[in-house]
Amino acid sequence: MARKQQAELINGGSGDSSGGRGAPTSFLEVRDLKIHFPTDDGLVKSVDGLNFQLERGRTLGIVGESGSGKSVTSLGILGLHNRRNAKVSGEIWLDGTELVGASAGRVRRLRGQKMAMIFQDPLSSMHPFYTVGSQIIEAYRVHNDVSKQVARKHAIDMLGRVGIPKPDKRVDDYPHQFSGGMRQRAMIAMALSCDPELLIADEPTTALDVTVQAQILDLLRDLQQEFNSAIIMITHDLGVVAELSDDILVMYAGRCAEYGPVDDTFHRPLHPYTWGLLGSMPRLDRERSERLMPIKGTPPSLINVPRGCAFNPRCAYGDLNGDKSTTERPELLELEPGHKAACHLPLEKRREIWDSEIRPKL
Amino acid sequence: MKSPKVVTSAAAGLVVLGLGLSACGGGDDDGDKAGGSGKFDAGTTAVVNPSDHKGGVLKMAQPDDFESLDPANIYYAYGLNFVRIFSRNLMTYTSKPGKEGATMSPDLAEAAGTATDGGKTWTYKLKRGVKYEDGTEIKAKDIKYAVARTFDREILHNGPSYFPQLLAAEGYKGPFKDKNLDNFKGIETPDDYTLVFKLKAPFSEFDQVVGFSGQTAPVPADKDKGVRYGMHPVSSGPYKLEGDYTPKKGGTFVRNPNWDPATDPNRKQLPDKIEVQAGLKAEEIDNRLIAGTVQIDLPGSGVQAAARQQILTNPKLKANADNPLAGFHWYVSINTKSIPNVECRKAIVYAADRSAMYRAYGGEAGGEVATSIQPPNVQGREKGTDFYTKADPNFTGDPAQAKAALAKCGQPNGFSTIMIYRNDRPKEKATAEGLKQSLDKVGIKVELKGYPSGTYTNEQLGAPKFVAKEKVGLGTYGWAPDWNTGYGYLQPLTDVKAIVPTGNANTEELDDPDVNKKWNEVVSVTDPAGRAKIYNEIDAKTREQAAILPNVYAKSLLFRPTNLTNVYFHAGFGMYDYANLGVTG
Amino acid sequence: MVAFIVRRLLGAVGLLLIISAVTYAIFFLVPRAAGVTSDDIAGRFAGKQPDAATLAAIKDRFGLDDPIPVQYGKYIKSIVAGDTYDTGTEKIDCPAPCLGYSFRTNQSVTDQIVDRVPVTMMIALGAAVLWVLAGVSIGVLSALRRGTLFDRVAMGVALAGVSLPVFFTGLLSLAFVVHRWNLLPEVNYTGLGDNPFNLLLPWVCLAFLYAAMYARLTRAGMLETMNEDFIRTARAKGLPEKTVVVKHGLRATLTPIMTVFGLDIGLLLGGAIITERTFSIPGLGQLALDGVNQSDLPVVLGATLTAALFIVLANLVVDILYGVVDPRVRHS
Amino acid sequence: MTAPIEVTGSESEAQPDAVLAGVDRKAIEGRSLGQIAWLRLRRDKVAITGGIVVLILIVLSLPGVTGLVTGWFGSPPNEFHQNLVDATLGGPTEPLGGMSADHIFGIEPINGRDLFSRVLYGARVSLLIGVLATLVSVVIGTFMGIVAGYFGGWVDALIARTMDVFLAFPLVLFAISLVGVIPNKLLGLEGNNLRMGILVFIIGFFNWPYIGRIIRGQTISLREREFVDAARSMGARNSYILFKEILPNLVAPILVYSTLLIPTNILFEAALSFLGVGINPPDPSWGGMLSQATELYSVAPHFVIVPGLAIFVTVLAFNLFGDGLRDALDPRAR
Repeated sequence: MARKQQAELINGGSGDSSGGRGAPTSFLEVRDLKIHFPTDDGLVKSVDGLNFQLERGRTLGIVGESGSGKSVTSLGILGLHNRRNAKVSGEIWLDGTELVGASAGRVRRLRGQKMAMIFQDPLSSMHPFYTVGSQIIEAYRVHNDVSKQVARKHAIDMLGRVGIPKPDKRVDDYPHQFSGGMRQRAMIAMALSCDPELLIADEPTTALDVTVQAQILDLLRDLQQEFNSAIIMITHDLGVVAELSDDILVMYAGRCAEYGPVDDTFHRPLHPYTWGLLGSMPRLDRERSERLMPIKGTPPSLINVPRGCAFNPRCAYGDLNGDKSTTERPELLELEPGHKAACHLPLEKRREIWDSEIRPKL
Repeated sequence: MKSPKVVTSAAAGLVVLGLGLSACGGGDDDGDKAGGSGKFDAGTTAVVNPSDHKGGVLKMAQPDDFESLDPANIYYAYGLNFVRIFSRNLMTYTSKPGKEGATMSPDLAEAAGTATDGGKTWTYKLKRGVKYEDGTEIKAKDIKYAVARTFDREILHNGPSYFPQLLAAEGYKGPFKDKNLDNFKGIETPDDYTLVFKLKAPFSEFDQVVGFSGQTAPVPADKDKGVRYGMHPVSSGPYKLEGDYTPKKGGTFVRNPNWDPATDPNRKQLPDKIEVQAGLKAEEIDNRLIAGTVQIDLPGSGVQAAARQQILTNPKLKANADNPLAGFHWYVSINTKSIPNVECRKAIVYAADRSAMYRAYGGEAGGEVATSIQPPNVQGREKGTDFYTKADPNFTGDPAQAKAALAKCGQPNGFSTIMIYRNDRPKEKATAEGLKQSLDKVGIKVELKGYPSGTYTNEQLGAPKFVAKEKVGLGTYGWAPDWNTGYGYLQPLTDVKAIVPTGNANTEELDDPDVNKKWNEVVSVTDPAGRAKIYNEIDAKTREQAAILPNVYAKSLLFRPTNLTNVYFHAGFGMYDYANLGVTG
Repeated sequence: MVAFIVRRLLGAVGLLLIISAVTYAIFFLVPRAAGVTSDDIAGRFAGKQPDAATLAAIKDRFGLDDPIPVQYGKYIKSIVAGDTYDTGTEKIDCPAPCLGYSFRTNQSVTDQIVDRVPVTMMIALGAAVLWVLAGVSIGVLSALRRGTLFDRVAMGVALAGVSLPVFFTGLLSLAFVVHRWNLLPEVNYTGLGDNPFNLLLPWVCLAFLYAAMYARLTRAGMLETMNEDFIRTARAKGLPEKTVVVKHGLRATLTPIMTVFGLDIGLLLGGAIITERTFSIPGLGQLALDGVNQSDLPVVLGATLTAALFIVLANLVVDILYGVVDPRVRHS
Repeated sequence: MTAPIEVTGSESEAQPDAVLAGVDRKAIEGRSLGQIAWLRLRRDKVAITGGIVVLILIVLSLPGVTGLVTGWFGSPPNEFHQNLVDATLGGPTEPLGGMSADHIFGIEPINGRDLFSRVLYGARVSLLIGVLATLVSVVIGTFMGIVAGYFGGWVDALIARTMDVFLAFPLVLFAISLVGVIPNKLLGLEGNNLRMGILVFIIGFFNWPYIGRIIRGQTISLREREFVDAARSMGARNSYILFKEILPNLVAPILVYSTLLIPTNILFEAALSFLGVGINPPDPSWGGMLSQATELYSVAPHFVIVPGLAIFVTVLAFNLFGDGLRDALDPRAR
């Protein structure tokens, strides 16, 4: 079952350009998504041609440095970009409905009901002036024609399900009266209040300490089993991805750098950027004498994306390709079943570098 | 400027003309013009709309409020004018248009006071049967009590302080602190209808002291509420308060049935009611005057800029306006201590741009170019001759003479001095700017500094200590006399004895032996004409000393609504006489 | 909540005490330093040409020769406990809060202030209604339509508005609207009995300035709020845009603006000096200004303290309201 | 009363999109903040216009220039032209306030002084007082703000309370009463120099809390930043951290709020002059002219319009430039 779905993903994602191939078969399918922001300083290409698919009950992890376009993508799926200052193109198919071209009202009605989002910082993401309960009630009632009492019962119910003790009391508390973990649970309760089929979690655990992190991840996993939702997990924490995701999508400069099943990608990464990400991940089992291998340099400008391979200025191996790195943009190619990467380096060379230079240091 | 003569002769005509007019208005033909109305300035010399029509409501308004309605606690002329509707004095100003208005007539007294003991004792006999509003008769002790009250400056601090200064009552503290009236030795009341005032020294114009203010208006001792007496003063005149007077709001006066017109030739009782509204914006009062819904602008200093323009440019409105000399002379005092050299002072007078200073007061509708210090309404005043300047609206100064005087002063390149003025009075500011501009031309550098009018006469120009410390050389000043004689006008301004630490009116700090001698002698001169002659000499001497730079005799622009009757300009108060008005319709 | 209010109240009283002490010190010490003597001060009360005995009597009565701290102590005492006042024939109680008697008019300063408060209040409140309505709605619309013609024009006018002082717009409207074109009657308002619509012109002039400021503030605040995470959350829940803007955006935007409003209205209630002077309206500001011009210390002091009281009170009310609106403040 | 409010509110607007902040920084990487600001400012035509007007005003106010310009277009500011004035009404005899080739802005009522040159000389007073008072506010406000923000605790509490007291004072009243009691000579200054000194002091001294609050807030956020921690951990003294580490990072907000405080202070000066406590005559000031105009607007409405417009244009120009500068220095705020 899992294999089959992976195959579908691979097939669907292999084509790179131009949408309009008719209704998709996947639950969620993103085709050539571009999200550009015109500014005084130039056009910011936050997402520049992204493709992926996702089925119900599955989890996709999107990783990348800040500014790589992860969050912009998720907001794009939910249609939360202001159409006045964001140019969105491409296709987003959710359960047979195309969202990019859909009316704002249509997308709004889907938001919160069919697709929901858990945000990074639950304190700033909840309105400070309203009780947690009222914010959940509001989310529920906007999509369900029920009385306040019913909605309140539902809210208490939801709070209980996400593991908040004494939910009938805490329902009347304000967000600032919750602890960080509890707040994130409440946030999740709010997102799940209408049983969404697609759940996007944007760095759901970044602000939390480790023990709470684990609890929240467990919770998400349990809930996924219960609701059979599709989950997109956005994070820069590869550990979270490894634990929760089925597939992984590495983003760099608004594009997909590497894509594949989580095991393949972790154990045989095919992109120097992924190597960098793995190298900069601290691990308990690592010897102390060994040093982290951070990626040198800073993420590129999204206005003047480096010519050729966007990663080339920071790539230790870019020189091996001669001019190609700076003149030609590498295509995303399926190099192993279900495992794609966009890199000019010959596949053999990459495997060699991985095996000899990178892996031993991890 | 090159040929001052041409300018002078041309302007001289104007001045003569102007003087001719004021001489005409001076009282020679009072009465003849009674009945004249609907002409510009008619009310300045005659009664406009004379009428005996009774009834109606007379409405008066003011932007601020009286200092008090306690007749003894008022100094402003308009307040003293107004309280005549409900209070009678021993003596009072004669209710006549023209110069006669500045003279005193008996009021509660049967006749003017008789002086004995070389002018040190003044005796008044009371009319019999004159009553308060409650019907009780007014007796001599009531007036004695009223005068005794004025000794307590702590309680009645607004009114004049002539009685404590003049009367021989050493150590007396007033009836509030010393309940036994017998301890007040300044007045004796041998019977219920006789008052004998005992003075420390001879004083020839005691009738004026008694008559110009409300301080001899009788006060029943049992109704006296001290400071609060002004809320409901007891009436002895044609009107009485209905309820209390509310400061900053106003009050209503109704006929006093116990007032007997037979005893009172100076007041009338025509309207049914007189309503006073305080706190009405000055511009709004003007609007209502023109609309006829308010008849009297109480302060009596004339309309505001907007109405002024409206009236002067509209012949119909102008016909209902009067433009009399208000009694003030606005001049510039030249301090003789800060600028001790008379030649330097003369240089200032020579250089002064009289035209600019005249225009600062609003041209011909605002004033008349001044020659003497005493304005024309002062009894016996003579125009005099100009010293170092020309009373000419077009005279812009004589820089050549000024330079010559500077050379004689030993300061051929000029000198620096400070000129102060009241910064909330635009006209004084304009005067100061005009003078500075002309003095700068001859090298006299003037620095201008404005001060609030609230403190100006007590703490700046009126405080010799301040003047010395800040080296003030020039200051704008104006004076209207307590009563219209040369003594009332000039003594406080020129007598060395008048120099006081605060509230000094001799702002030039003139200490001229000749002038001082004349002041010592004049109080014993019994003949008014003889006194007037000496006053005129003092006037001239002061200007010869270049201690005062004359500017303008102020004229006010008063509007009389057509429904106002018996209206005329009263020389004593410098505005319409409020005690004789009536309304039609 | 009660503890919160009590704490704020105590703070307000303390603030007032400090202000009164500083005010007292400045108004008494600075003139002294500049050479004004107690005789001069007594002279202001005494009127024309006072003699030494009069001055002595007045100094004695007001304790002008006492040390400043003693005078200040008496002043505060009479505010708290009242005072009695000897008229000569009887003793009058000056009940608390007794601010003494005017040097010029001998009237109770408290009475004078009580007289003027309604006038200033009418000016301030009338204008406030206009500027809050106009300023906030324009600010919100501008923020929601950022970059549109409406936004540009509104913000242009608003920037012009904050550059136009009331004494300019006021005089201009008096010169033309009232005097040249006779469109409106003379501004004349002296107390509660008068027609408040006589104040239309001052309202409009004052409100124009403040509306401009509030439009700018509201727009900025709204833009900031609409970028808050919780607005994104509200949208992510699928709430209609109207609910997002009004219930989530506006409420958060208006809370800080309430603080600014508290300060503004407090300042104005203490005396809209410029407006009152421009239109010659006898309010608190004019009273204070007259007091300054006449060196009427008790009036100036009283008016200053009243003004400070209004500011402190307004801030207190805002603080408490803030506690009501924002649960975080209430619970801290 | 009204003016200082402007700078109290959080005028700095929010970022359009959280993403952009990060992006922007990177997009313009490699250029100094000053260069970036200049690039942005140059694109902002409105702000540049404001800046040019301000520049022209400043140039016109330079001692040599004012005389030269008024020599071409007007007459000396204190020269009377009473032949052009109606002696009785006080207004100019010619229509339009006496505007002519000789007097391009018309003439003053009463004494007929040339309005153009008086407005120009008035600009010098307004600008000088506005700028110097701002300087005073900025110096005091920055110092207090940094100290309060950096040290926190009771120091912060004390300074915050002090600011409260200042903000609760009826400023205008205070200023009027204080100006009224100053002696003729003080600290070696006299005449209008002393007067201007006092005005600068009062306006500057009472406005510092507005700057102080902003700087305090900025300091608090800077205090937590890495480079401060770094300096602290290396044992740097507080004064070093305050003035060598934090202060340089406050230059941008100080610059912006100074630019925005100048027009506020110009308005304040005009208000004080309007209330009669400005500089002494015959030196012209805009507020002083308007104060005179309260008596004369019926005969000479241009006497309201001309100085009023001068205030308006100057203040607007500063505001436009200040707004633009803020946008340029703080890309999030637009």
